[in-house]
This record gives sequence, C-alpha cells and structure tokens, in this order.
Amino acid sequence: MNQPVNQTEIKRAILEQQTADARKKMILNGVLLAILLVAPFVMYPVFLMKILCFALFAVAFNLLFGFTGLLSFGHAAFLAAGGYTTGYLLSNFPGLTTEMGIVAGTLVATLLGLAFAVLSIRRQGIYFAMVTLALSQLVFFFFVQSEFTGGEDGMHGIPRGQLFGVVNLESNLNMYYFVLAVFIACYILVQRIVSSPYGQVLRSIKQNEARAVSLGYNVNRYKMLAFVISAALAGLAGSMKSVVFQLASLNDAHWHMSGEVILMTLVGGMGTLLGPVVGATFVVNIEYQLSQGPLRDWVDFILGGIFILTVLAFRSGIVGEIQKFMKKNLG
Amino acid sequence: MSRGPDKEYEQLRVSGLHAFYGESHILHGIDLVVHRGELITLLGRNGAGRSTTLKAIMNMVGRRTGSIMINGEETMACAPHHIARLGVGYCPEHRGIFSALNVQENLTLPPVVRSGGMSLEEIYTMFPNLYERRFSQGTKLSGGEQQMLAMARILRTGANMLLLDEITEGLAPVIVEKLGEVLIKLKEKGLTIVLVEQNFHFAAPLADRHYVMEHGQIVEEISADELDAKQSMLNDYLGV
Amino acid sequence: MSDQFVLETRGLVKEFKGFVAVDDVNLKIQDGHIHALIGPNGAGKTTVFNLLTKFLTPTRGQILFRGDDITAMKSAAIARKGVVRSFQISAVFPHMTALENIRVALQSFEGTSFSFWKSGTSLNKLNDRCMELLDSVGLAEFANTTTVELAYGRKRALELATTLAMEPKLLLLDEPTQGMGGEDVDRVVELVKKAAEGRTVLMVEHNLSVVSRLCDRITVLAQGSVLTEGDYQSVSADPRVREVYMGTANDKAAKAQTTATQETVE
Amino acid sequence: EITDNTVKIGYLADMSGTYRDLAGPNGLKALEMAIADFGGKVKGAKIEVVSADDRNSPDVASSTVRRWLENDKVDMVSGLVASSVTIAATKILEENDKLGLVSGSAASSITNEHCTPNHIHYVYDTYALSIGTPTAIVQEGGKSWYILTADYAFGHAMEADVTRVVEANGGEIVGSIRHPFPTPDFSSFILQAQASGADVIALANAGADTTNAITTASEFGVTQAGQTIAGLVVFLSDVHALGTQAAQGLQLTTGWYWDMNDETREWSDRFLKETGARPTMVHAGIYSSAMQYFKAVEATNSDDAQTVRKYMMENPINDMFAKNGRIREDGRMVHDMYLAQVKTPEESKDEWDLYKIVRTIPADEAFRPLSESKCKLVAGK
Amino acid sequence: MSMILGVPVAVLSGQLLIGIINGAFYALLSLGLAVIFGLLKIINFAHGAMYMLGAMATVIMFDMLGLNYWVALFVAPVLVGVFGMLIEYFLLRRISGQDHIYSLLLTFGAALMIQGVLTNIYGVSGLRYAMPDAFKGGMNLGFMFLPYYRAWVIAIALVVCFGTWFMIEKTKLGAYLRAGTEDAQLMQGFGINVPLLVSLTYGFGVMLAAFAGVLAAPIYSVTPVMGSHILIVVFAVVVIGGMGSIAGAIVTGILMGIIEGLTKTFYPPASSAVIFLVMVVVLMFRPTGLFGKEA
Ligand SMILES: Nc1ncnc2c1ncn2[C@@H]1O[C@H](COP(=O)(O)OP(=O)(O)OP(=O)(O)O)[C@@H](O)[C@H]1O
Ligand SMILES: Nc1ncnc2c1ncn2[C@@H]1O[C@H](COP(=O)(O)OP(=O)(O)OP(=O)(O)O)[C@@H](O)[C@H]1O
Ligand SMILES: [Mg+2]
Ligand SMILES: [Mg+2]
Repeated sequence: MNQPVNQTEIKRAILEQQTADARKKMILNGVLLAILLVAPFVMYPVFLMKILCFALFAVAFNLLFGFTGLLSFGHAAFLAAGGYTTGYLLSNFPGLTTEMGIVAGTLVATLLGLAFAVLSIRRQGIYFAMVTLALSQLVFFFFVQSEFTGGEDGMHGIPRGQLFGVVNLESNLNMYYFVLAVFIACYILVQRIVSSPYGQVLRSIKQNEARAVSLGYNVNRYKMLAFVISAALAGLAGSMKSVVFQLASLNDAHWHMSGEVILMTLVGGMGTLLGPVVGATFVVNIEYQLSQGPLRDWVDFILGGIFILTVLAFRSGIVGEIQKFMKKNLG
Repeated sequence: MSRGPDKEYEQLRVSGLHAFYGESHILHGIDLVVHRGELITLLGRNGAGRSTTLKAIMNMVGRRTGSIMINGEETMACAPHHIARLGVGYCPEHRGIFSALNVQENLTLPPVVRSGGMSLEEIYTMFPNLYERRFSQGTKLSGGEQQMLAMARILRTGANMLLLDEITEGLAPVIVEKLGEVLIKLKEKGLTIVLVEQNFHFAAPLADRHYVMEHGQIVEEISADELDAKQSMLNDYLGV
Repeated sequence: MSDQFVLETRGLVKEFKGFVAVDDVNLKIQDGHIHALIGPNGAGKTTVFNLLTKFLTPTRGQILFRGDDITAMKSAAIARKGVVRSFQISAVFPHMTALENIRVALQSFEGTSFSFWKSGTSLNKLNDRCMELLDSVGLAEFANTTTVELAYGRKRALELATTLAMEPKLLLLDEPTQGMGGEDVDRVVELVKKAAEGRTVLMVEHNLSVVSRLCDRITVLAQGSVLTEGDYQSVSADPRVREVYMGTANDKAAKAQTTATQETVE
Repeated sequence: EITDNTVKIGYLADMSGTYRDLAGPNGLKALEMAIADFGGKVKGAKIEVVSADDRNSPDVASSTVRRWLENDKVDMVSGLVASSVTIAATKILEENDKLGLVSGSAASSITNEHCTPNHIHYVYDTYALSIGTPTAIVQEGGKSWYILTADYAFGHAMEADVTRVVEANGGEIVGSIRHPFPTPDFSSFILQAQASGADVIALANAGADTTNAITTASEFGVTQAGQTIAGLVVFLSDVHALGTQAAQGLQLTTGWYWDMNDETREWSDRFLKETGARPTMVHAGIYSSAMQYFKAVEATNSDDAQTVRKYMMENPINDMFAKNGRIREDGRMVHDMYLAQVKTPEESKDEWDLYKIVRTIPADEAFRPLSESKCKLVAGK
Repeated sequence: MSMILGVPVAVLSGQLLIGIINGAFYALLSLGLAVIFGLLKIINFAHGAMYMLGAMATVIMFDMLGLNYWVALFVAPVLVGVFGMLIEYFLLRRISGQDHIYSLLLTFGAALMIQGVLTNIYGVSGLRYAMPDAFKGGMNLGFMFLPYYRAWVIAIALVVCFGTWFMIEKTKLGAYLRAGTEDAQLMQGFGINVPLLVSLTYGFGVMLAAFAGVLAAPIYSVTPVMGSHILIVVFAVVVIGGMGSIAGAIVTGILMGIIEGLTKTFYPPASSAVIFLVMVVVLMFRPTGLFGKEA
C-alpha cells in the first residue's frame, strides 16, 4: 500500500504485453497459413482434408474441454449428426448446393448439442462425462436403427456437388481450399471466443466455479453456450468430412470416436489453441502410417503405447511441452 | 519411567536440512534439536517455512537433503509410514479430516504406534463436541470441530513426539484455553512436542524453547527464560 | 420501519438430517454497521452465511434484504443484488493474473459476458478501475502476477478486492484473518475498515481483538441459536458468553466492565 | 502395356478386429503365396503388394483405397471383408476405374444394388449361404423355424433370404428375434427360441455372435431337447474356436473346404506350414482370385481394369478353389457351394478335421439368378 | 397360459432369472471398477482387458499345463491381480494425484496393448473351453431349463460381492482404504504403508474382473476383444449406482441385468441401449447416481 507504484507504467506494460502476444500469434498463424496453402501440391489433398476435418473436430472439442473444463465423452454424436444430415440432404435433394447441406448439418448438430447441454450441464465432473457418453450411445442407437443412415453399411456416394452452385468440388484441389477456408474461419472464431469477454468468464469458471457463482455469474448458462458452440463446430467438421469422403458411417458416431478426439486433444496439448490441430495431425498420420507398414498388425498395440507415453512423459501435450520449454529457456 | 524433560535424550535432531517443492528451494539448512519431554515452538511469519519443516521431518516434501535423526536413528531414507511408526504423530495444517469416515472412524483410524495413547472416553471428555457429533461425516463438522478432531486423532495413537501445525487456528477462545491445558498435561506425561504457532500468546507460556524462522532458515533460538529479555527482537521478527 | 435494516432474517432454521445447525435465528443488521457473528465452534456461523448466500437452502424461515424477500433467490442472483461473500478458504482464480481476477468481477456489470465474438481488448477499459481496486489493497505492483504465485496473505487481499469490485451493499466475510500473523491481521483490519465505508459488513471472526477493534455490533450464536446481541463491551461481559465462548482470555477487559449492565437485545 | 511396368496390389482387410481370423494377416500370406507361385513377375513386370488394416471402418477403407489409387498407383485391391468396407471401397474403385477382387464379404448386395463394373465378388454371399443350409434342413423335416437375427443390414438381409428359402421349401417361420450387434450373452434369446418350440433355430448373424449363440445353445441343452441349430454364416475359424464338442452336428454352407481332394489338401498343407492354421474359404479365394488375375494380366498384357475383367469373365476358372467357376456380368463369380456338417469329437482326427461334406450345391442353384438382379450392369436393367 | 403384455408368464420368469444371472456378472465386474474408482480414483479402462485376461488365462493354463477349472478359479485371478499390481507400480503410480482423465487414458492405452499382443498370438475367433464335468447338464425349473453352471455363477458371484462389500464398508482395512483415497500422504503420516495398500487395492479390483473372466470362460467365447465390448456397459452400471459406491455397484449390476433381460423380451434391439437410457434418466433425478454420495 505504501510503496509508490507507477500505475500508468504497469498498465502500459500490460498493453504492451498484449500487443506483443498478438504479434507473436500473427506471425505463427501466418507461417501456418503459408504451409497449409502450398501443402496440397506436396501432399495428397484428400489426406490433408482428413487432417483438417479432424483438426476442426478437435478444436471444437478443446473449446469445451480445454477452455471450459468440461469433459464430454459424447462428441462423436455431433460429428455423426452433422455428417449424416449433410449426407442425407445432398444425396436426396439434388437441388441443394453443397454449402446449404453443410449449413443444415451444422444446424442439426447445434440443436442436438443444445439438447445434450440441457440434459447434462448440471452434472459435475465424471458424471457429466458419463451423461454425455450415455446420450451419445442413445444417438448411436438411433443411427443404427434408422434406415436413412444405411446402418452398418453406411451412407455412400454422397455427391460433393457445387459450392454456391459454381465451384466444382469434385476436384480435390477446389475441395481442399474450401475445407481450408472453413477451417481457418472456425479456428479464428475459436481464437476470438477464447480471448473474448465471454472467454474470460469461461476461464474463471474453469478455475474456480464456486467463486464465479459468488461473483454473480449463472455458470450453467455460460457452460451451455460453450457446449452448443462446441457441438456446432463438431457438427460442421462432420458435415465437411462427409462431403470430402462422400461417405458417412457409424464409425463417426461410435464412442471410440469420442475417445479419439480426447486423445488428439491431449497429445497436442489441451487448453492451447494449436494443440488440437497438432494432435489431430499427429494421430491421423500415425494411424495411417501404421496401418500401411509392416507394423499394421500392431496398430492397437502401438496406439496404446502412445497413450501411455503421452500420459507419463508429456502430459501437457506436444504444444504444451513446447510452450513450457520456450518459457523456461527463452524467458 | 522418568517423566519430565530428559535433557540427555535427543528425541529429534535435524541438521543441515534443505527442502524443495519442485524447483523452489524452501528450507535452507535447518538445524534444531529437541529433547525428550520438551515442548518447542517454531515461530515466524507466513511463508517462513515452518509447516514445511514439519512436513520435511515426515518426509512429505518433494525433495530434501541433510539429516534428520529420530531417537538416534537416521530417517532420511525412511518412507513416511516408517517415520510414523517411530512414534511420531503429525497434525497437519489443513486438518485432513476424512469425509468418507464419520467422526468416530476418523478418531480410531490411525493405527496405534505405541502403548500409552488416550482412550476414546478420555478424548470425548476432553472434547465433548466430538462426542455429540461422533456419527457425523467428518467433513460436515464446523471448521473448529474439525480442528479438534485432527488434534484428538493423534492423541489416541500413543505417539511420543507430536508435530502440531497451527492447532489453535479457528478455534473459539475457550477451546484454545482447553488445548493449552491439554498440552501441559501431555508434557507432564513426557511427550515431546514441536508446535508451529501463529498465536504467540498461546505458545509462550507452554514452551521450553522457541525457534524463530525466516526465509527457510532458523534465525534465532530463544529459551523460555530469555523471553522477556528478547521480546522486542521477537516482535521485530514476527511483526506483532 | 424495516428499511433501516439492510438484512433481516426471520425464524431462520437449518436442519441436517435431524440435526438442527441453525435454530430460529432472527438477525437484524443495521445499514452501515460492521456486524460480527461470533460463537463457539459448531455454533452455526458458517451455516448462517451459507443460508444467506443460498449455498444452502433454509429449512424454514425468511431472509429479507432491504425489505425484499430473497429467500427463494439463487446464489448468483443474490450476488447481483449486492450480497457478496468471501470464503473461509481463499477463493481466487489461480491461473489468472491479479488484474484479470478483478476484471472478471467488474465484467459482470458490463453486459458483454456472453459476447463471445468480441475482442478481448474490449475489456481494457476496465483496467483503470482494476488498478484502483488493486491499489486500495496494496497489490498494484502485482497486477501482472499470476495469482498462484502470490503469498497467502496477498491472495486474501486480492479476494477482498475482487469482492469489493462487485460494489456489494452487504459484504459477508468468513474469518478474514484466519491463518494470518500479526502484521497481516493489522492489514486486514485496515482493509475491512476501508471496505466498510459506505456499506454494511457482516463478519465471522474468532480473533477477539479484531472484533473489538472493528465491530459496531455483535451477535453471539451458540448451538444454532442467538445467545445474545450487543456491542463488544456488553457481550464480553455476559457470563454466558464467557462460559461458552470467550473463556478467561478476556478477563482483563471483563474485569473493567464488571459493573456494566448486561444488555441483551431481543 | 502394363503401367509403370509394375502390377501393384493393395490388400485391404481387417487385421486386428472381429474378422481377423477369417481373412486378416493370413489372407496376405495367401496372396503372397500366389505371387510366389506366379514367380513374382507378370510378363516381366514386377508384382508388388501394399497392405492396410481397414479396422472395419468404411472411413478408413475409403481413404486408404482412394490414396492407393490416386496417389500410390495401385492396380488391384484384394481382400475386402466387412461389407461396409467393401461397398465403400468399390465406389472408389469405380470412380478411379481400377479393379477389386472381393473375397471376404458376405452381403449379396455387393453384386446386386451395389454392383460396379470394377469388382468381382469371388467366394460366397448371403444368398448362397441361405440356399444351402435351409433347403437341406427343411427337406430333412425341420419344418418350423425360429430365426435369431443380428440387428443390422446384413442380418436383416440374411433373415429375408432364409425366410424365402424356408417358405419356398414348405417350411414355416414361427418367430424371429432381432438382437443387438454385438451381443455378448445369448441366454435370453436362446431361451425365447427354446420356448417357441420350433424345430430349427437359425442364426442370421456372424462371427462372435454366432459362436456365442452356439455355445449358449449347447449349454442350455437345445440340441438334446431335439431342436436343430442352423448356422448361416460359419467359417472354419469359428468352428475351430467352438470345438467339435459344442459345434457337433451343426450344418453349414461353405464355398470351399480344405479337405475335399488332393489339390485342396496339397495347397492347404503349404498354407498350414506358412501360417500355422488351415485356410478358410476366404483364404483360398484370395489365393485363387489373385492367380486368375495374374493369368489375365499375362494373357492380355495389360493391367487395365476393364481389359482384365473382360478376360476373366470370358475364361472359366478351374483350379484348386473352383471347378468351372465363371464370372457373370454383375461381377458374381459363380461356382459350386457345399453343405457341410460338423463332425463329432469321435469322428474328428485332429483339431482341423472338422467338416463332413454332405452335399454339393450346384452353381446354378447357389447364386441369385441374373433374372432377379437389380444390378445396373445386367442387360435390360 | 397366462400372459403379461403378450408374453407368457413362464417365459417372463425365465427371462427374469437370466437377467439376474447376467446381473451377477455385471455386479462382479462393476464392483471391481467401483473399488478401483472409489478407493483410488482411477478410472480403470483396463477393466475389460483384465476380465479378458482372466478368461484367457483359464483357457491357456488348461491347454498348456492341464490345470482344471477349480485351480484356475484361484490361480487366474491371482496371476491377473499380480499383473495389475505391476501396472499400478510401473505406470499408474507415476500419475497419482493427476486428473482422473489421465488414469483413464493410461489404462485405456494399457488395455489396447494387452489386447493387441493377445490378438496377434491367439487371433480373435476365440478359444474354446470345455464346460467342467461337474457342471454338465442342468435342472428343469418348469418355466425354464437352468444349466447348473449358471446357478453356480449366481451363487459364487453373490458370495464374492457380499464379501467385498463387507470388507470395505465394515472392516478396519476398509476404513484405511477409504481414508487413503482422500489423503494418501496423511495416511502415510499415520504409519500406514499407503503405496502398498494402493497396489493391493488395484490388484484386488482387477482380480475381481479376472474372477468374472474365469466364470465366463466356459459359457462365452473367449477372445482378446471380449472385454472391450462389455467395458462401456459396466461403466454405465457403475455410474448409475453412483461412482465408487460399493453397494451401489452390486445392486445396480443385478438391477441392470434384470432390466436388460426384460428389454430382450419386449424390445430386443434396444437391449444394448437401454442401460444408457436408464443412466440418463437416473442422473437427471439423482445427479450422483442411485447410491452416490452428494457431491
Ligand atoms: N506444495 C508447495 N509447492 C510449492 N511451494 C510451496 C508449497 N507449499 C508451500 N510452499 C511455499 O513454501 C514456503 C514456505 O511455506 P510453509 O507452508 O512452510 O510456510 P509457513 O511458515 O508454515 O507459513 P504459513 O503461516 O503460511 O503456514 C512458502 O513460500 C510457500 O509458498
Ligand atoms: N452439511 C452438513 N451436514 C451435517 N451437519 C452439518 C453440515 N454443515 C454443518 N453441519 C453441522 O452444523 C453445525 C454448525 O456448523 P458451522 O460450520 O456453521 O459452524 P461454525 O459456527 O461456522 O463453526 P466454526 O467456528 O468452527 O467454523 C456443526 O455442528 C456442524 O457439524
Ligand atoms: Mg504453515
Ligand atoms: Mg465456520
């Protein structure tokens, strides 16, 4: 109280730090964007799109898990809901342009997310995880029983169609840049959400829920909004995936998929923006590499090993560990 | 058996103790000796490292170096449960009441490490509140009741050296007075007590010696009879 | 009539599975007072706090805030009405800076708390007020420090500043000096004094010196019900209070007061 | 002209999941045996293999096959087990005009509504399976039937096929029950089937569901009480797992059995040496279809899908797998099927001596006639 | 014949009995899971794998060493228990005190590895295990044929469940365990060898799973993936009962067996989903499960 403190100086320091952070972020994002723009000329575009779709899925999941502290074990339901809806509409209503199908898929996932949120948001911790799991199992059951999904066989031959009725998405390159654009938009959105006034409230809820309540926040509403946004983005990922692969299947709805997105997020680094993207890239790659090589009989075994290694050796995930390392060595 | 301070018998000797939490170095070479039947206090400001000293004796900190002899036995390599079995009773700062157990279960939980502990009746007479609530879940007790329970719990085990961390915290003055009486009784029974206290007025009349800590080091040792003489210096250290 | 009382409880009762923790408590807290709630351990003080802020639901009884019945309101709504509490264990957002801790509190008045599309820099306009509040508790230099790294006493100070940011009309403090040494206690006393300017404070405290220095009025709870109420002099002179709570610790003060009349208010 | 002077084959199968044992890693061995037997080269072009685990996921299958065809210059895809995987893969084969030789899948829709000019369904299908066993059992007097159906597309198709065959032969379906897929415990369902009093309990399911149902039936004394169990999709690996004790007397339909003649025994002895197990019909099919493919490539000096397929359609198949097999325009390879019965423990000489061949079902009877086909490739459709 | 909702009473009683028997399996499995979660706060996704190991061990010991069912009933769970303790010692111990989710991932990883190895050695079609002679046949109860083996399963499972419940809720050892969960360090400060206790508890929990595996060997097809199917259902049972509640796990296990059995009669396709429906409904009204303590 008695030390003379220069308030203006401190405030300036805070602002300076903000701009410095923002600049660092810009540079990083710029580099990544450049890589993504040229990537399809170096790598197989469909594979890249797969990575982007899963990265979006993981980013969506991380908004809830990493930034709000809610572990959903049912996110597969949204991925599948988006995928099936889009697939169904595009296959059965040739008049629809691709983006309309995708918007509709996202919308359905959003509504489903709202329903999940209403039923689960009051539960705490592991119970929350389990309610979302149970709900997603019921959704799975619905998809298995429904005719339109094609059951075990899946929904095949979904047309990629024309974007806005003009851009032909049959071309892998066109498709790629469309997916990339959507991905970037979503990534920026999430980045924005996290640092927005709303994001601050989410952070505070994650860190000390009781305190947030005592400051007058109706935490359940905030959590619910986060859940719904996350579901919407997951649905969007599913919609795009179904268009890219022209296929929607029960795989997307299975609880293993919910587990996989947790793995991606953790391996990459939960609670970091880039973590889920890196995690998704890593997991999709490793699964592909393993299933092709001489170790293909040992995929489960090796994936299991990666789980264990992540948990034991680099718990903050790839991005988290790098950040820690940078902090330590570069101040 | 001889009762009262036995100046010959070293119950606890700590020398050159360093302790770390992860990368932060908290204790910087603590030396202290406690004889059988003595009551000593560790005084100091918040964060001086008093609680950490007790924890280090129990081997409950991240890493430690130096030497800790209990009853003449080196314990640096011992697991906490071995240390407890040497007759050490530890009452932690945050009470550690078990919510899965009711009050009575909490009381009877720690295994008896030596004969001569208090019986349940004795404890209930000492703390009638606990008797009333004996079938309540441990953590449903009020803050003060939990503190009593934590203290009472180790009296049962027959430990002959007690490490007590801020036991008067949050207690009503009447109870604090009563605790003072209890400590005197325990001292009479020949128990060795290391007391970490914030409440100097409580500790002063009880203790044989005081150690003053600052920044993870012992900066002063004051015996009971020097207390008046050194009062002002103490005030400086403690900011009373 | 009742508007001179900021807070009033009528026949407040809380039972836990047959155990009555709070038994027919009628509190009347006057505007602008620092009012202490003291009593032996387990008397029900924390429980009363929990009832007032709806962390627990009363079994029976009414709670009035400025004459309005708030018995049925939810925690968050009560907080927004201006009844804000601090916790017995320090409650901060550990991985935010001190400044951000306070900003979260200020933000709840902004009406942008659901604006997930707004830039984070839109909150910078709150920084001035944050700094003022931090300064008032002597934490200005720690504005940019992550809260986990603050010492315990400073966390408590930060918590108080956060609470003040809510512009509470009635501040509830549960043992604000618990776990603090001499100097820190003094600092908190000063803080509370400052915070009490222009508002009402209800506090639970075991440190009698703090109570005697700060409080205008004291209610003594014992076994869930009100034993007596009055100012420090009269309460500490009450033999019943000395028996169940104060013991002889306060003998000196008590002796000087032997002749004082025991005045018990309802 | 063989493109890039290599013939590249992609082997796609479930390597670690439910269908591992009926095709899986041993199927890859069978494919490699075929390549070795052909000398590792066709017309001087090297034969190469890539392989992948489909993890029973149409997703994985479609992305893997797409990459193989678009990026890795694969000419032919072999294996293909789970029907969902096959349907996903064949769509992509059609898009890229490459060839798929399907050996593992059961669904008859693969050459019906899902037919493409880019694949051949080689070993068996649900239609063929539902012909053999039910016909034989109804004719032996098993008139009333109760069907346990796995509750997904494959099970439903199977149930429909069985119903048709049973009724056509004068039998009657007295009840059916749809169980979730997969079901670990069949006691409830077996109990209900038992209570129905039907002569025959048919299992319109596959893999672990079938073996579990058979084990439970034997535990609950179904056969002792006079009811017959009819497994509809049963592989050698399943029966091997069940053992003759539990499976004895079970009737089933198969496209091939290792112990039929010297030719089959000779090949299967080699297979046993390589893998430690006797081949299932799928393993044999993978070997045989690969040999036929190489022959066609050699004869036409081309690895173009349509050229090769045309040659294969024009030339009947005569090898250890099939006699006088031929490939129809819908992609169905038609050949004789066999009705087999599981031996009793007393009859069985060793762990792989499991079947008696009871009857040969002629190719014309075994497969869905083209006249009933919904395939877009069949003339007049 | 009298009917209920179109189903003969005899069939219905048979289904109920079968439901109870399956419920006994669920109870045994969820009990182990509840012990491990309740006492160690470990979300043991390797539980299914341990169940499978119990069954596989039974078969393999018979094939390779000729050890019979009765020997396996003791030896297999002990072997698996020791294996579990090794996992605890080398892996789980390193993440104690971390968020639950890490234990989930770690054990899930371990399960994948175990399953992967066994799949490569034994395939997935399943191994056969002959019904022990003592249990051949069954009794006719009038409304159904009850194989002796199923009767044995229900009897032994109930005995084991009750014994476990008694040990944890009513004995001193149980009190140590419950207290050790909350503050292991402090318990150790009282002179209790907590790390050993933790190992033993995990070992005991997986032993229960392995025991269920041995019981399953003669009646289900024994495959490396048998555990992964049942895992998620058993988790649902534990959650409905209230995570960590011992009695809850047992009672709910049996209850879910019955509900599932009835669903198999009235609307079979939903029998795999019904448990999740029950879970959603139960958690809506009781946020911490049927027997869970209030949060
Ligand atoms: N688990 C921990 N990890 C890291 N630092 C710690 C930990 N516990 C304590 N410290 C730090 O160690 C120092 C000494 O703490 P200690 O608890 O021993 O102090 P104390 O003298 O008992 O004070 P108090 O009155 O606050 O109890 C403090 O600076 C504290 O922040
Ligand atoms: N959730 C609960 N369930 C059962 N009993 C409870 C519960 N919460 C508190 N109690 C009991 O109610 C009584 C009052 O507790 P409370 O915490 O209000 O006391 P307090 O006056 O704050 O005491 P202290 O000064 O020790 O903190 C105590 O006897 C306590 O055991
Ligand atoms: Mg301390
Ligand atoms: Mg209290």
